[in-house]
Amino acid sequence: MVMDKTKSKYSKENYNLKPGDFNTERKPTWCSGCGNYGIWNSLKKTFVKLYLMPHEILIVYGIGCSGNGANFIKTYAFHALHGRALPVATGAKLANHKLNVMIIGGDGDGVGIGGNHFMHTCRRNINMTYLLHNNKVYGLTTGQTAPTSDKGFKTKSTPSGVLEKPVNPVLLALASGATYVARGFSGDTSHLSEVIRKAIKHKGFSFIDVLQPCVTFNKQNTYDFYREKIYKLDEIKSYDKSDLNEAIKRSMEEEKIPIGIFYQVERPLYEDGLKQIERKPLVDHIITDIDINRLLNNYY
Amino acid sequence: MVMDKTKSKYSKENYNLKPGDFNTERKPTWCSGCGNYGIWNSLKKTFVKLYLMPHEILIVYGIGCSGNGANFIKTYAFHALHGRALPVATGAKLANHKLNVMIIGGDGDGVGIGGNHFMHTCRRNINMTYLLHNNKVYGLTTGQTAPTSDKGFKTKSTPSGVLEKPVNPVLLALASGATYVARGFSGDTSHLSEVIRKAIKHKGFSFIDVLQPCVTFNKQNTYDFYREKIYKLDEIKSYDKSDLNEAIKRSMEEEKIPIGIFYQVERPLYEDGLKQIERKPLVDHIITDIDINRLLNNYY
Amino acid sequence: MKVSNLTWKIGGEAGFGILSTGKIFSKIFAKKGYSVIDNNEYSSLIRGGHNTYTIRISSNEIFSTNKDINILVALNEETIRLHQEEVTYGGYIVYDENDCNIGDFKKARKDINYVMVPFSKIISELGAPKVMVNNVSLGASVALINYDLEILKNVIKDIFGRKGSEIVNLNIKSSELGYKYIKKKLKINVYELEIVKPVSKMLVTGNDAVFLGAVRAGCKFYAAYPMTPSSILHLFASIEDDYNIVTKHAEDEMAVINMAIGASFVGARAMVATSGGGFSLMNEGISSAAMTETPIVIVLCQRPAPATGLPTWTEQGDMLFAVHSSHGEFLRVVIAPGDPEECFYLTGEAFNLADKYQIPVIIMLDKYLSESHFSYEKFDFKNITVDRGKLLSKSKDIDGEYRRYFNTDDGISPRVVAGIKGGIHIANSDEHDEDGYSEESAHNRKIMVDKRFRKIKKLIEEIPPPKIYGPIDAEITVWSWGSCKGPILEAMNILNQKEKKVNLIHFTYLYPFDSESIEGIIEESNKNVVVENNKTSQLAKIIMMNTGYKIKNKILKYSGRQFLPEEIISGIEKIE
Amino acid sequence: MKVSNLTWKIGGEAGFGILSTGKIFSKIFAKKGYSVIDNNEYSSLIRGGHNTYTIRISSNEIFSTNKDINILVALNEETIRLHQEEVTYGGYIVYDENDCNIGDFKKARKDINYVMVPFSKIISELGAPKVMVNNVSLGASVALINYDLEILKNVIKDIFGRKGSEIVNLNIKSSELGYKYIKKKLKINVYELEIVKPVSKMLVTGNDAVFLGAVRAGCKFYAAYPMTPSSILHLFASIEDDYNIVTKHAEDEMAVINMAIGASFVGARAMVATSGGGFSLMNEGISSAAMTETPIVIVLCQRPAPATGLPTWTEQGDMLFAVHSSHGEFLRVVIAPGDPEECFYLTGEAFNLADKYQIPVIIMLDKYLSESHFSYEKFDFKNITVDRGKLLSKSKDIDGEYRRYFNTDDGISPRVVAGIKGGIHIANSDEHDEDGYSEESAHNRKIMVDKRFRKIKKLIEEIPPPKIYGPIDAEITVWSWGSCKGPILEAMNILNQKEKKVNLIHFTYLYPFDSESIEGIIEESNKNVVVENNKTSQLAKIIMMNTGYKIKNKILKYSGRQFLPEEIISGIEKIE
Ligand SMILES: Cc1ncc(C[n+]2csc(CCOP(=O)(O)OP(=O)(O)O)c2C)c(N)n1
Ligand SMILES: Cc1ncc(C[n+]2csc(CCOP(=O)(O)OP(=O)(O)O)c2C)c(N)n1
Ligand code: SF4
Ligand code: SF4
Ligand SMILES: [Mg+2]
Ligand SMILES: [Mg+2]
Repeated sequence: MVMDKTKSKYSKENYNLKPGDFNTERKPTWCSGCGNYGIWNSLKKTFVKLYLMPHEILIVYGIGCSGNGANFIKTYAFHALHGRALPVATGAKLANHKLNVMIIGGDGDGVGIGGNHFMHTCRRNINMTYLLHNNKVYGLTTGQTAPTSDKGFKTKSTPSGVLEKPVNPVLLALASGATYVARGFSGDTSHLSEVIRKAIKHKGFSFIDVLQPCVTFNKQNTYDFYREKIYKLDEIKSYDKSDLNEAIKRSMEEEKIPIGIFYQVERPLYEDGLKQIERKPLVDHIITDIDINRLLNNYY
Repeated sequence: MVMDKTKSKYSKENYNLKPGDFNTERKPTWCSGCGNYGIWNSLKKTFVKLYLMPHEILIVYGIGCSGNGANFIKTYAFHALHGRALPVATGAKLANHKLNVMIIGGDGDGVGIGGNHFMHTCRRNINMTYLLHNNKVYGLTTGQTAPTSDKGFKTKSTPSGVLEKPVNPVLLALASGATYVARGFSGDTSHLSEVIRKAIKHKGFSFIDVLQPCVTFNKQNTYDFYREKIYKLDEIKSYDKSDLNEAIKRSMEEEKIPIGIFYQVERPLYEDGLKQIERKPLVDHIITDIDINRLLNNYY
Repeated sequence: MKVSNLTWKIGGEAGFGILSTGKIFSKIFAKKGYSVIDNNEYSSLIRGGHNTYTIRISSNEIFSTNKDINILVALNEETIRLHQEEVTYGGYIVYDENDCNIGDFKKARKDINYVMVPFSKIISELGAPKVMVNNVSLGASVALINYDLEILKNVIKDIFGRKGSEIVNLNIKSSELGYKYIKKKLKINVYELEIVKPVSKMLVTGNDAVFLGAVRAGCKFYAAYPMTPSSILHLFASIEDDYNIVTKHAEDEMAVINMAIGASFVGARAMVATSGGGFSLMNEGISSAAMTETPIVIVLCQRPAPATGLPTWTEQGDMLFAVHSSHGEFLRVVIAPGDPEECFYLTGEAFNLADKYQIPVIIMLDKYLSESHFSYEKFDFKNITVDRGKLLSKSKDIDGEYRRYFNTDDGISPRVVAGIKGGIHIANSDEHDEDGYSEESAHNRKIMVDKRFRKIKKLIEEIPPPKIYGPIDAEITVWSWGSCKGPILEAMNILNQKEKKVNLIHFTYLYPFDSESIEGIIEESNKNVVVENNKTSQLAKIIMMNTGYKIKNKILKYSGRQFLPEEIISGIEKIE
Repeated sequence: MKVSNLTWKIGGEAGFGILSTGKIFSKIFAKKGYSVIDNNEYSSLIRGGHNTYTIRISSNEIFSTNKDINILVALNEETIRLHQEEVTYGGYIVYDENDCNIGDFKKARKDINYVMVPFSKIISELGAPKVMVNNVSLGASVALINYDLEILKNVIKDIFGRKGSEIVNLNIKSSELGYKYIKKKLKINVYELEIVKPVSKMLVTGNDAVFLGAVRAGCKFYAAYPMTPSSILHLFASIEDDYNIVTKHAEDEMAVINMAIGASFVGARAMVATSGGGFSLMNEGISSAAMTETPIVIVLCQRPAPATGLPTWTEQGDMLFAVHSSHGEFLRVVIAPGDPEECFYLTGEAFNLADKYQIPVIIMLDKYLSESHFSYEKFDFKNITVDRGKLLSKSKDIDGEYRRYFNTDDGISPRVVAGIKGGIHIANSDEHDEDGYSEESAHNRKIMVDKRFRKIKKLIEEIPPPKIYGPIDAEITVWSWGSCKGPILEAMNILNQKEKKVNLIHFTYLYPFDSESIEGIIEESNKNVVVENNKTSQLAKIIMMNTGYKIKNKILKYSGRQFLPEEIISGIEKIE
């Protein structure tokens, strides 16, 4: 299958990177205790588990505290505009589908300003992995309401409390046609890194809603809050990941919060429908002397 | 309840308008046979049923064949930019919640370029009614693929067929939190006008996905196609409109296409949370000499 | 009457194939070596509006359509009402008495000829669908100028071929009937075109030419959201498999520009096209390309605006917006081709400039240029060559430690095809240091702004000055840009028939503006005049902004229609 | 030492309350009648960056902060490293030996005084949280200038009041300990401010002032998506109930501008605010306001760009973009206040202009102006009056048949509050006729473009010319705009102490540009110079574009930082 993301040329035998090898020269600037650290660590661990080399990966970042991660993870990185990481990733993946493309961004970025791209990217089913750092607040702009903030949540931009029903990213992904939909918790990095690993290995668009405490601006959705509410879908024997209706039902649970894989199915990739990239990625074509005679002849 | 839309000051006794009184001086320019005619007629009929006067209504239109309706329906009208009808309507409604505000637009307008507003407007639950003219194609730009076009649908912009799973507007509205979600068919105007009437009367954001054949650019989703597939939810005795899971299930049916009300519940309006408009609409405040002394004193 | 020039116009209700009919008529002449330029008018409605198609045919070189119509084919009464005054003295109106009461019209124009052809009767007797009146009118028109019916029949065959032989035959039959009707009715040939060398010519619009240029230049990723110039989207979509191009009709214009940036970042040449509203929405994306130094080509087709405006009409209202678009200060190139030929070659150039300087390049069209057909001998596509600038596509090209935004002398830092070993970096929309890390110091900010702007030096040397057409020592100099070129050249040729009166300075490169070279060509002794298809004379403004020189005379048109040569002539004649 | 001017700076790690500490220090002086201007610097990071807060205090009128620091409070070593060279001869650095090894620093600056205060020890002995070192430093600073500790204690009480008495007391206690430590250690008062009339002054930023002006002007709908100037959003949200204003944090900037247009359409005064990226996204919406003739006020706070750029720093890079923003040609007003006072009154004016001319009005700020505090005696809000222009809000105001876009002599058509009887119409983003129906004819297009542009006549008469500061007959004229005003006035006052050397022509209204009146004030005999916080001298460009006059001398700064008076002085001194 040409459509597979690059399997790393490396394997157990010739791979000797450690998670720390995915650190850049810059130290994270997140607040101490920030949930972003857990995600950062899970991610680096996962790369190692998959024997991936830094240059085999492209991560496209949104703007936000999460997006600042562009400076701290050593892979190819595109630090895109606020809300526009998904289309940048889409263009990059279609132009070179051998790259392992991931997207990292905040909840404001992803389902606030970027909501339209989210919906349309899900239904496209391109082979990429999207990590939504969901802290239910706008971190980088110092604490306004996010679209994922709970009803009644009080911030500088909604001092009397949010009036809207929150966006449920998992439900939205399911309703929009993503083929791998999961939730992780940055406070449980070993579970999270498994969820990420499976997402990267999934053939299709994989989405992970990562519950990420923001210790500075969200005093409600804390580590303790989540620890108390979370349960793991994988621990439910009867749970059928291929049942969309069941996944949707679970996604709407609020009292207890499921983490793990809600839904996973195979559907033809968007890339599978593109004959023009069957043989090789677009970027591998030589363009120095393209013959357009045949086209010109259409104009007579 | 101040939050109610204006009940027309008119009633059976003193109301004497006919649907034709909602015609403007311009004749519709839609193709003959276009599904827009059915919606147009249903709408005018509904206004009469509700004893509404033209000036009591504001319709905000998107850009598209459907949006051209701005020229043919006599009410206050704002012919907004492509994809931006919902926010214009939101601003108008919040500034004067006594107005009956409706939104009319195409599927490209509503769930293509305007998809983000759609999602966020649904979760807001503002007391307005949105009619999506869903012809599963871009009409006004002469027939490109719409986000609602079926997989495999061939158009000028996707000559080898659409590769994406279509957006399901009903499912999306349900997943986003709309409190009244229905589907109508422009080929059944009496059913449609009932659905519209109930939508306008609904206290909350009401959304109607109207199946609208485009006789010129969509040879697939024709009147006959729909007539064969459609069934009415209201004819299913056991159907419980307040059951979200059931509504979601039904919304995903493809073999047979349900029309009617999928879901209807009451949830507090966005407007209910706004103390500042409890007494009267924003626009009714006199602004000629606002005393800001109290505010200035905060700066010492 | 033998003529070297002939203008034909057809009008009728929208939805009845006026546009394809016109195109057939253009084709039959281009095929045989005539010069052809056409222009169509239609509304932003699917049915119900009024459509026209105007074609100028000539045995000489021509540059635009003109005002005086020789033959007007009226498929409805409205066409006569709206256009009969455009018919030249002694010209012809072809109509069907079934559609209109001709009496009153005739009173108004005693100087022209009214030729009745029973379009609908012919069609109904033939049992053909109503839309085939078009073919009757084509046949009749061919007869009126004693042209070769076979050529028409061949073109019809070509075009309707895939609809099956029954359709083709009905089409051909109806054209024959129109032809015969005229031949029988009129004993003389009313017009006859002078003979030309029968070298078949291509017939291309600005959109076609941009598309062709882009394919030749190796554009591998094209994204768009339907909007003028949407035919570029359709063209790319139709050949994407054959030419290994991904064409993406995306969800909105923000997606469009950002997808293209993503594709370009990993090394594919990428282009997008839109008109005003979409371009407005792309502004933020353009600034992202600028900051990350990702090459990108953006086609901006101008329509009368603001807002939705007149979406199927033409204007040149967006120049200053394009030149100053997007927040922050950054280098870009803005190009405005004057005709489809320039569209072709300059699109090739646009990709090179984008790659070499790692900047956004904007190609400005307008609806008139985008959708009017011009005839040409075959474009020499070898003249478009590919220069990708400092692009490292292999690991081994990287020499030592790689720094994406290395502060080079010319401001251009070597770029890598993302994904190769050794080239890891951050393409960063934040201000960044040479490695791409976010960096906020005053010191670094200044270095990076200077680095990015320093590219202008080489760039300005490389981009050609405006072209001068006509006599050097003219009395009046017209300054203009983009698609006004054609009508001005026509006007100039007419005005200069007696004396060397007028020349034209035509800008295809609008930005960066080479003040020095422009100052050098300003002749203050001349009468200078700008001709622009807008209200606020944007070229005059940008000239003044960069040279201080104020061009006081202005011929402006902002009715949503392009210039006709006659209007420019009368404008020039009024200059004191 | 008695001084009339004193500059104090505090620096430390982000996340440790530097910004609120600085604000307290500003307040204690403004409260007692001193002139205060401050300025803060921080990164686009929540923790980990370096923050500073600089305050200039004076017993006279002042216009900006300046370079020379009298007292530097270093809450970490980095502060000393980065800023000790800014300390003036004889100045003071207050530090904690716990944070840094002072030895090497001392060697570099033998001309200044290093005062050790054991911040953390004091705090830990008190058992207070670490962030309270701020208060220790405030107390120490008050002692250093022999200011009244009670005032500081009162302000602390005010600010921390709602956090409960325990917190308040700890805060006060820690400031007292800082105060006492200094008083005990230093026998002399190192600085002492001259006494001023104790009239309490307000302390407002540009953001505060725009907010206050908007509330006074009757703004009833405010929408924003979080982005600089986000404090305006927070301010509106905090008072929306009391002042009957709907404040909406919307899903994106397209929603923001279109919601505001909707609110304005039905009759509410509406405003939005954003910075570059958001403004780019709003472009299409602005053109919709223009075409539908819906009044709207847009605040554009400039930051270093393109793209995400330096989101917490300052620049004046967006002027030409604002003036030419959005597709198509249309009238707008662009205003750039020079200080918070102008922000206040001009915001009032912006709403009137938007209503009277039914156009978009853009107010340009920059991060420096948005977030720096200036002290003023109370704004006289009665000076903001409300003029809604031709707005018909009652059915009975409508006289005969209503035509929304009636082609009046002045181009301004009476507007109705949507919803009243008799005023039904289409506000149409398509080109339209007088009733608002979509209309594509050439004739109508021209009428409507002319109608909308005709408003400029009255508008240009009404907007004031740039203000001239300083002697009329100066040798050097500085041209500038927006927030550069303050540092230039400071520089001017210093330069003019000996001779009448410099004056300033300051633009607050940038567009429409009254070429005639500007040409009238250009003195070619003068040495003219622009001072701008950007790379490409945009004011010089717009002056040249409209008058042809080229200002050759340029003092430009584009490091993401605002000007200091000293830099302008040295720039001016270099002019030949
Ligand atoms: C167009 C645009 N609007 C607004 C902003 C300002 N902005 C930067 S980050 C951000 C939101 C951050 O929230 P989120 O996406 O949830 O990320 P987090 O910081 O919480 O990780 C905003 C609004 C921007 N950069 N661009
Ligand atoms: C920003 C922007 N992009 C593109 C367009 C062009 N455009 C006009 S209508 C339309 C789509 C029409 O499709 P739909 O919304 O489904 O309406 P329909 O015509 O089918 O009723 C498009 C893309 C536009 N007006 N503005
Ligand atoms: S503000 Fe919140 S999300 Fe941002 S770095 Fe701090 S804890 Fe993390
Ligand atoms: S193109 Fe389709 S949607 Fe548009 S008017 Fe014609 S039939 Fe209706
Ligand atoms: Mg967040
Ligand atoms: Mg549609």
